[in-house]
Amino acid sequence: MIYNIPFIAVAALVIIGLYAVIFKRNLIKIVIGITLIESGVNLFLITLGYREGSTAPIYTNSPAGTMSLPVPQALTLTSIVIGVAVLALMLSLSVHIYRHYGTLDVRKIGKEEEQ
Amino acid sequence: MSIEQLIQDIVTHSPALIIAIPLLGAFLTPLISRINDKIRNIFVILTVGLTGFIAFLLSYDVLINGNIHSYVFGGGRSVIALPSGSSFAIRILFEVDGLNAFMIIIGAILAFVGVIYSYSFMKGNTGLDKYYTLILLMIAGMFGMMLTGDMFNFFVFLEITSISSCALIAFWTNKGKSIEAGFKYIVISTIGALFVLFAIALLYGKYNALNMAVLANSIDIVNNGFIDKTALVLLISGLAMKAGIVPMHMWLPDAYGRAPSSVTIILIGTTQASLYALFRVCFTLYGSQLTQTLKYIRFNLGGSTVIFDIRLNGVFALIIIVLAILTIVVGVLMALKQNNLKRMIAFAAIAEIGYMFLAVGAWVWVIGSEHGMVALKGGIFHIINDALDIGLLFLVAGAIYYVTKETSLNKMGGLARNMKYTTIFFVIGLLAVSGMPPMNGFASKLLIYESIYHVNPILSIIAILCSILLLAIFVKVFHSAFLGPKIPKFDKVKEAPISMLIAMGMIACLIIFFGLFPNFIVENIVEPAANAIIDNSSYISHIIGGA
Amino acid sequence: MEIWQKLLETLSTENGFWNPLIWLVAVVIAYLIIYILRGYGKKECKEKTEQTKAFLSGNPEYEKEKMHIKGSNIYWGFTESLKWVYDLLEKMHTENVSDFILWFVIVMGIIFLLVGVI
Amino acid sequence: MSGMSRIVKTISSFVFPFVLIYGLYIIAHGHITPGGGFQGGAVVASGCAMIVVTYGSIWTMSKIKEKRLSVFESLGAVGFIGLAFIGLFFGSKVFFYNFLMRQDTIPIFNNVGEGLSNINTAGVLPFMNFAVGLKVIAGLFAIVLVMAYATTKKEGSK
Repeated sequence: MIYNIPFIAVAALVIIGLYAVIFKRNLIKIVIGITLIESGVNLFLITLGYREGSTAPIYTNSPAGTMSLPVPQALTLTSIVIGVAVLALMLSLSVHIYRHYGTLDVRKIGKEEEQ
Repeated sequence: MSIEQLIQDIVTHSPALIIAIPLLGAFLTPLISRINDKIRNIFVILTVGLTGFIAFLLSYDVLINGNIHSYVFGGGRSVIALPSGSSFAIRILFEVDGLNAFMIIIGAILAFVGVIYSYSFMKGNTGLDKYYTLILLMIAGMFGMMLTGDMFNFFVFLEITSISSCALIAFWTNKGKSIEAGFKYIVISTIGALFVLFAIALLYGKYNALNMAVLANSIDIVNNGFIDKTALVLLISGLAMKAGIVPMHMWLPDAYGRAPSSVTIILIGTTQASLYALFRVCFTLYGSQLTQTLKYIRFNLGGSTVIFDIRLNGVFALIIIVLAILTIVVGVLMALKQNNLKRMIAFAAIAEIGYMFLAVGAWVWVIGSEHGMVALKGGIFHIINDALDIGLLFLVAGAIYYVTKETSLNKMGGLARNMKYTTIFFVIGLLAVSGMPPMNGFASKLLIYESIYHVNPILSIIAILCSILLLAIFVKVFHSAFLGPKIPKFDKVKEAPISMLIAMGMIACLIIFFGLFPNFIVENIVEPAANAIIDNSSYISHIIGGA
Repeated sequence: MEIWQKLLETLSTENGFWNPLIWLVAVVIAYLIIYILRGYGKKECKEKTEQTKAFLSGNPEYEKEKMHIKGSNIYWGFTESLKWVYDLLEKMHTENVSDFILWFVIVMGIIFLLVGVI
Repeated sequence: MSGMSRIVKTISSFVFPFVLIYGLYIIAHGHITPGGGFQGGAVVASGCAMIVVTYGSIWTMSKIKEKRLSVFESLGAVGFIGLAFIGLFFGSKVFFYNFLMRQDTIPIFNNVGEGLSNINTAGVLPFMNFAVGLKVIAGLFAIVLVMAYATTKKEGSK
């Protein structure tokens, strides 16, 4: 049971993130929702590599015994790096949107008529 | 070293070079633009041209000679056989079979034309070194999506492409709507990609492999039903959103419509790379499971038991055909109402994606039979036709915007008097996109109509009607933008600059070439791709092989 | 020579075929027939006379600038008669990023029901 | 942002070199311990972000231009891909080939000696880590700096 808790956390993170993206009207909250989904997926990846009682996969000076799988950790790291880029991009776009429209409400942005 | 040897070497290393050269070029661009702007533009064009040339060499070797290429990064073998007898795929590898080779042709054409077009189109904008860096990154990401044979690597390239294309969509930051479109695009593509990553993680946790061939070999939808099906659903919906299937298409008119035209034409390539990934997932990853029975449903009818055998391909075909018909109808109907030229073309692009999807759905429905093959050929042929037609129309829209600074159809008129070449290109694009003979659109649409007639005649009728509506839509554009009396505001309007004309002319020539020699194209380019979709065993055995 | 033969092959669909060359020949023949038919026309018709002027029930002709139909007015009848469809579609296209994701979740749910549960 | 009080400035300028050293340590030992270019770069960039927060973005912008950072970023990326390209010409002639491992021309990069102190055990990997680290430092610092600067300008104009 104790080993299922990370998976429950994954489901909770993804669902909370989706809730935030769908039902919140503030752009910053939407961005927070996306990062929540992302951390959920990252947590899922990292959990996949863990075995009971395993140590960190460092080659030098490690105690004997099982190591957790390093590949998911590398994948998670890559995904985190991408997440940083996406986050920076979304926030800078939010800055631009705020400058242009003076609001962060998704219902109010981009509604002006075209000439 | 002789020339043949050199070409042989280039072809051997081409999967890596195709993404490495644009990447290197992308990061050299800011350094070079400190010297001179003109040198930078020419450098970018040369970089993309070289990449395209290598892509053509590779796809020639794959399509004509029938080789499957694989390239392992860092050397060594990709699959390590463990002492226990199982094999373990460890390295990142690229694998190129007919379908990939077909897609990189599209990518190469669109990228090259887009870069040539931006030479004049983006002149006068600030921050052009970043623009060209992002364009090259986007091209590298697009090629990476099309070439990779590793699921996680695919996710990385998907994200590279979406980040750089999002920044390019929002490139005109003085316009609120384009920033908004960029924000929508990044939200959509990030969430889609995250669900794709979730599916990849599921598959990795189950099968301990990220390699597509190894995964395709081990996926078993009957015994490991729940995880495989969940992963399949996540992959399909995530990638379908990126490919712009109705009802997840709403980002597409915004993104296509607000981006600079030179970006839009490469965006078409990235959208089709997502479509390619969808095909790869459905027909290579799950290819051997397509005819598996999901469930038997028993009915008691008057004493005798009727057993319904629900197979995966039936469910697939149902989903795909319903989504495709929705895509075509909604795309066409919405396009008819738009008054913004680029948004209108974007909706037409959605409708065109529906045609490909429809043809593939028809193939899945009748998997294995003769007219299924015709459907698949039509669908795949339509991918390249759509890229060219819609691309040409976007370029024309961009040219109109460049000379008039107008996007609304209500304010245009009489442009044919001053823009003769652009008008000719528009007419070619109009005929091609609405499937009029002798353009390329007709050949592929004929194949699609005839093959889906076997699935259901009504589908055929809907497809033809929507094609007629497409013609009507672009006749409307032709009438209100090009025909009519001279508008005094546009008295001094000149023809578009030469580099834009060259870009449009290249695509127009290709359209006419594809239209005049359809069988040549179908036999040499389309059929290997179709065979790659039908037969996934050669893709798998090339990696796993005898090991 | 061989390459030309390859280029000009006919694309055979299952029940039909498509060859642009034959189409070109057909177009040329059609133009010939039209030209011949044109020869039977009335000889009295002259260009740039009263005969070719537009006849609007006797009303005077508008200026050229005013005669140009704007883009949004074309196919007015079509959109008007399909108003209920367009109302639905307009309701669907809210241009709101949250709704895009909502659609995504809905479609994912439907596909999951179709593939996963059945 | 116009900078914080004198106490904060003093303490952050005192801590900054340690953050820098720690980040560079992580980059340099990326191939034998957990960490690497991105992690170390992120540490260094967070140190730089601390400077931006304490001294204010306008002051930092006057010291280092964002354009120069983008040049460094490009250099890092070019170095990474360039190292991958060099692999095409040595050994088994594959892209990303580790051409400094197990060869005789430059023997100090061979797999000689093991342990945390010897950083020459992974051939080309430390160089790639340095390149990635340079890119990440420049990139993340530029992101933080430009964002801080952009938000300042907005407040100033109102």
